[in-house]
Amino acid sequence: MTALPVSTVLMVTGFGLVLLGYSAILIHRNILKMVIGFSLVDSGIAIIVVALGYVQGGTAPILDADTTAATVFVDPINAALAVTAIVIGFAVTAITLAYAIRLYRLHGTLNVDAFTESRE
Amino acid sequence: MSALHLHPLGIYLFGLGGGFLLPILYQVGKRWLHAGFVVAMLGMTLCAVVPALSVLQSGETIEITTAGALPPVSINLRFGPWEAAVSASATLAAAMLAISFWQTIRTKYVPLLLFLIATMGVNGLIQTRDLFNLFVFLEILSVGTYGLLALSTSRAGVQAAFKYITATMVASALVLLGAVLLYKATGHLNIDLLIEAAPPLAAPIAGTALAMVLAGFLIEMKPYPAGGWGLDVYETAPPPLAAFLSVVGSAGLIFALGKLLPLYDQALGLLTVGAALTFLASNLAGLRQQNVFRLLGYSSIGQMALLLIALAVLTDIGANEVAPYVLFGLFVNHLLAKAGLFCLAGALRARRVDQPLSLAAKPALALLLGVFVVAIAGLPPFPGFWAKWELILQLAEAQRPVLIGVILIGSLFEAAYLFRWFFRALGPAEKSESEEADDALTLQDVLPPVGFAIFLAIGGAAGAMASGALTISTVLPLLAGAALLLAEPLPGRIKAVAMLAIVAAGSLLLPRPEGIAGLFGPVLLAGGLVIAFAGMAWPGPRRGHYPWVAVLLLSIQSLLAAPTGLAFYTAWEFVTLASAFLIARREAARGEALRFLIFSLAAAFCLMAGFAMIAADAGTRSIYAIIALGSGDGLGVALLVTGFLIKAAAIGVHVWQPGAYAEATDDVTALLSAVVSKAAIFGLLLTGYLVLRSQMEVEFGRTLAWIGMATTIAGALLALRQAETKRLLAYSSMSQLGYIVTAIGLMGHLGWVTALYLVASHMLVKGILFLAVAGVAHRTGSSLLADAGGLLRAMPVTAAMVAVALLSMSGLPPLMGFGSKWLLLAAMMEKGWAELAIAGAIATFLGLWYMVRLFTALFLGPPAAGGARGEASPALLLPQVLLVGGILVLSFFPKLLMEPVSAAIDPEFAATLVWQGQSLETIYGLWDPTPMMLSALVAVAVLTLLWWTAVRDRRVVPTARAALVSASPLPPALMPPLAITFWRGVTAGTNRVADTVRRIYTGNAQTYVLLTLLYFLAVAVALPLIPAR
Amino acid sequence: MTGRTVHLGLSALALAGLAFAFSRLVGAHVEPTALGQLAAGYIRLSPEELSVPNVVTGILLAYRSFDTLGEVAVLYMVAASLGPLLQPMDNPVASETPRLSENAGEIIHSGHFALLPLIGVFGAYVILFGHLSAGGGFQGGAIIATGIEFYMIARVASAINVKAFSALESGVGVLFVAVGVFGLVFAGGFLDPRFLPAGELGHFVSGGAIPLVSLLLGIKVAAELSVVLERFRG
Amino acid sequence: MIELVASFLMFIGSVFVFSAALGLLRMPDPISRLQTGTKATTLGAGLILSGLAVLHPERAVQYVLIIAFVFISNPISSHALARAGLKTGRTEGDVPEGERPEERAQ
Repeated sequence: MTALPVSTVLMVTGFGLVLLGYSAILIHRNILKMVIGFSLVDSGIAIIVVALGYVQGGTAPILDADTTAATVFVDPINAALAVTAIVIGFAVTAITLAYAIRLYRLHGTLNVDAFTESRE
Repeated sequence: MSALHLHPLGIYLFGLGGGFLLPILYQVGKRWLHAGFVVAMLGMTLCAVVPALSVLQSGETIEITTAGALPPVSINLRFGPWEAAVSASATLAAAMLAISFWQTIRTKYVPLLLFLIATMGVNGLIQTRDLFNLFVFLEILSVGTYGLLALSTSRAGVQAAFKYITATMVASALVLLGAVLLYKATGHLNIDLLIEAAPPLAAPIAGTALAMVLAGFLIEMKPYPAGGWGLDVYETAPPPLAAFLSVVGSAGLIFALGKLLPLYDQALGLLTVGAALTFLASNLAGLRQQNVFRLLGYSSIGQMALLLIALAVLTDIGANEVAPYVLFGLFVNHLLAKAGLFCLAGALRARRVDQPLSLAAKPALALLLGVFVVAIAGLPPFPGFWAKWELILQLAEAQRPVLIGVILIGSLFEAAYLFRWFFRALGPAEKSESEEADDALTLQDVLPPVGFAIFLAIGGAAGAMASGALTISTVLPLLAGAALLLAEPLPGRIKAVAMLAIVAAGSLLLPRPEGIAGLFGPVLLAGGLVIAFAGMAWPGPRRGHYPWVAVLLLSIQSLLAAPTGLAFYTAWEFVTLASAFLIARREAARGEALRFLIFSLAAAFCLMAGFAMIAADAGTRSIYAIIALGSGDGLGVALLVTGFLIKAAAIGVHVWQPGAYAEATDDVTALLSAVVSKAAIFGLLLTGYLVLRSQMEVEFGRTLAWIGMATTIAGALLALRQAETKRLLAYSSMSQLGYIVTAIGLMGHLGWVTALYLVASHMLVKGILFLAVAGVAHRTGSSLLADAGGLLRAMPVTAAMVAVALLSMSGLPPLMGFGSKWLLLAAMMEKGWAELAIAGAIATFLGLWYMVRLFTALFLGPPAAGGARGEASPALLLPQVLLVGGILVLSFFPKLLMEPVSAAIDPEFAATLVWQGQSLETIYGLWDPTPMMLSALVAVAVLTLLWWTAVRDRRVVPTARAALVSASPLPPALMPPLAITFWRGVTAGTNRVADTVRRIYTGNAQTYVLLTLLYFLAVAVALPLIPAR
Repeated sequence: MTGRTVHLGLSALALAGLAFAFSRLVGAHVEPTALGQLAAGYIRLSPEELSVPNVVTGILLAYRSFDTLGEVAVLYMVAASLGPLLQPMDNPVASETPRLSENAGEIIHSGHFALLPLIGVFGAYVILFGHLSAGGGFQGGAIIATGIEFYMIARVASAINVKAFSALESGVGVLFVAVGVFGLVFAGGFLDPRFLPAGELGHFVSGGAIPLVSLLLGIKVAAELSVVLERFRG
Repeated sequence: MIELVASFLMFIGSVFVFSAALGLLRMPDPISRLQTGTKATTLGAGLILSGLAVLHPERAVQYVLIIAFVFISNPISSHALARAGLKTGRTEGDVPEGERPEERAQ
């Protein structure tokens, strides 16, 4: 059977990770697991971003000694966007973890149902 | 080099450079840190405002490229007129918020740098033209907010921050994915190229990507039902931060959405529906809020939704030359008023909505809060009003009545809960709370709100100029009010005289209307001045009374002279506001003032909608041009009539009147009943002219007549059951207004002459009665019928005045009342409405009954225990004498009033209608007043003689008085308070709906994430289904 | 309890919806055989104009360096705001996990002697040669940060001087903005790296200010990540 | 022939990595999970890299270096994790959702 195109495999894993992340966020009531869920979503998105940039038979877009005019390159923009996505993902996960710790210190529990003081 | 300094790029240099520099400055010294922040913030503001001014003047756009390459290779920023205006105002607002935020953020460098970079983020959101860069700036704003939310240290605060983060992370993920997928589908990241490529909404990749980006930005603006997390932050964050998010942050977000709108050309309908749902739901939920900041949160989400509706609809119907004014008007109004509200509420330590803040004792703060509340409610003279007016008219032209309804109903809810909070805040706070609030008010607390209020006023003037309403008639009342406001420190008497002088002089400056308005003008002015003169009877500074009375009287004059619908409506709103604030001056009357205001605003919104529809039909906005064309638009006329009838306290919608008249101070009640109610009559007459030539004329006349008559009878019956004088007179004035409405309903020359005649007589009579009753209450200390009694000897002059007034009102021969009743019955006969004439007769009899009841209760029978301490004060008596003089003059020389009245009406009618039946002269011919007057005098003399003999016998009078006071015409069972129960049911129903609406916000972070995901799915499903137009 | 089941049911619905949307995307995805017009443009321009063989670094640190500047601001804000966020609240409820006082185990101690130099060299290489081969400021900085963290784990008692690191971090940030301004003044526009000589393609000293920016970025990211990790050590 | 050997090596390597993943799921408590996770991955990665080295002999040196680096760092990191778990008392078996001590407290 024809080999599955690499980018499709990558995209499936990426979207799978995103779905996994959101299911973790929605199902687990422990906010640390929600934070892990969010970081899963971020890594999933990073994979998707790279997968979308894949060109058939392309190599990394670095023009070193052995690249000729005919070399096919992968889309460099997606690689650049992926770097930014990863850094921002890391930053936001760090601050979410900080808030989770702060909530734990204030309330003594990590259960999300305990944090509904202001509502309606 | 100096150009660089004031180049918009400076925003980013100061923002980031300053942000990076602050930690180093902090280590050098705290003074350096503060200096660094101030320089950076000032620099950023200048780099936003100065180039903005030059761009707005010259109109050409500043294109900023980065990395020395042209887009699409590099990222570019645009600083065009739109971006300049929004950037400058948002950055300026952020700078002012920094002042009120100073206390909380001055200690450490972290909040300072976060605030700086977040403000830069907002500017980035507005100016960048690259989709991924838009995502980066969205992240800068979000992460800046996460950091700043660390300042709310309360438990609820930290929870709210966590919910805010989890929800906005979903939104950012969507925007990121959407941006990358759009790049995949179209090969562009530059927004302008994306718009050119116009990816189809239904395409699998492009469509889903567009749905992701749209849903991402919509979620950021906290739509209903996926916006609960935003409210928790508004409720718990430090007020200046909440203001920053609600005003500056949202400015960036909605501009970003506006920038991407061309990508969603087909989906504008979907956007409007989503925004309308959010607008209605958040204002509904606002009704039920107890926490002030959560309430302001709901209101600010509602305002953003309104801005989104305007953005989507105006682009949809292609109103491009009007769109900038409407959008920027709504935006600046929300920006300034909401920021001011948050800062002021924070400074006043407001927490619960029903917590009194004793603002009545601090007029400056009350005025400030009042300015913001009026502005947010979209009332003149602030920019929000001009924008909303133009928006409604555009919607009417685009045949979108449902949307008009949604916007106006939502605005009514918003005005209701804002004013309810405002009136509560006026109340005297318990000692502990007010002490703590007093000493805390530093300059930093007050300066930003004052700055916001000043900008609001400037914005309002600019808005008026833009919509061509900056004429003498709109400005004069405000100037008069402001002048008297400055004169507040003067003693009461001088202010009263000054007010009368200003009003008189002012009315001369106003343009002289002709026709019916020309008639109403002098009559209402004279009556108003005379009654206002009675204000002298109340010594003391009476803070706030004189400016509002001046605004009231002059606005009525400008209302009558209004050439266009906008001028009429602006004056109408000034009258409403002035009356409401006058009523609300008395602490006990604040509940009634709120009800009065809600009903008046409902009426005003009906007028706005009605006029918009009719103007859209006629294609012109000048009142008299529309009248010349005549209009067959049933819904438009119905709305106008409903609006005017609400203000004329017709049956069913009269519930606001008795309470307002009874609770307000006596001279204000006299003004309201005698003068202000006539504005509604004038409105009905205008509508009458409008439908004169259309086929609706008969139905219009019939319905008006029956409503009028029903109001008269109901009013009279209710008056008979009142135990308190002012309520009795309130119902009596409702009943008399019913007469006038019936007269207008006759839709004939004779009918309208009667109506005008009744207007004059009712004004005179009600003026006397209310002032007399005021004198009685003044002297006897109570306004209950049972407490008074036997005052004939103690207050003979008042008794005489009341006697004349009651005689005239009841329609007995000698006085002008008889003339009006005679004409009314004659007109009804002529029209052939026999059953109406009979009802009229019954009503007159009932009228006579309650008038005699009032007179005997007050003046005859044994003197009550308290007894009066002598005659009422001359300041009260003099106006009454003048008014009685008016009655006598008009009774003995009716031609004095008849000629101008029939002349005023004639040209309109005669020119167009062939008259059947007697003209006025013939009727008048056979009724020569003088012999009639003499025979009446003889009859009255005989009657008094008979009465005198009866009085000799001690027992007859007291028993008669007791019977009259207690007797009630119908058993209470037969007269259930239908209207009150109906309106109470309406409020209960609205509250129930509001509770179901807000129950979806369970406060659970997980639920909020779920709701955001479902919201995205809803957008993703709905977007491709839209038929490509 | 009904609330929970409703929540789970709706979550299932949401996840199913997401799955459907994603599968629609994957289904419609066709793997391209050639680069898009913009991407091909970058591949051509990067060596030509910037004389930088690594096109991704060319985009990250030159053409789209406004993005990178924004991203650096995000990381900077997080590092700064973790301080106030994680300082112990006035009423710490749960007792903190006990701080390990004595030194890390023998294996870790000796391990870090072996590995640290490797990590350091590798990190430095990634930063400095970011514009020639795979790598760049961010990746190199992250590697160095792991090195620093490994050092922290190995020597429990020691702690990085947070004040010095944040001063370094903000100083480098200011330099970054200064580089941008130099670009504006001396070269084509804000953040244009070509105010330094372009040098020979493939040589170490080439690509205008890109290596300098990459170095600044590496230092900044390394400092920030270690400050963030230090904050979490509480 | 070279491809056969290389793919055989890589296959064995992937079997080990798969067993590591399986171990992570099935093992009852953190310490044993760590043990499977580390040993299997180190060996699996080593085998896959050696397979690659066979495939590209001109880069064999780099692959060997990577194998050496993995062989050093993987055990150290798992040792550090295990030691931290021991010191902070987080070694008892995996507790299903909701029964954790602090959740049982509500």
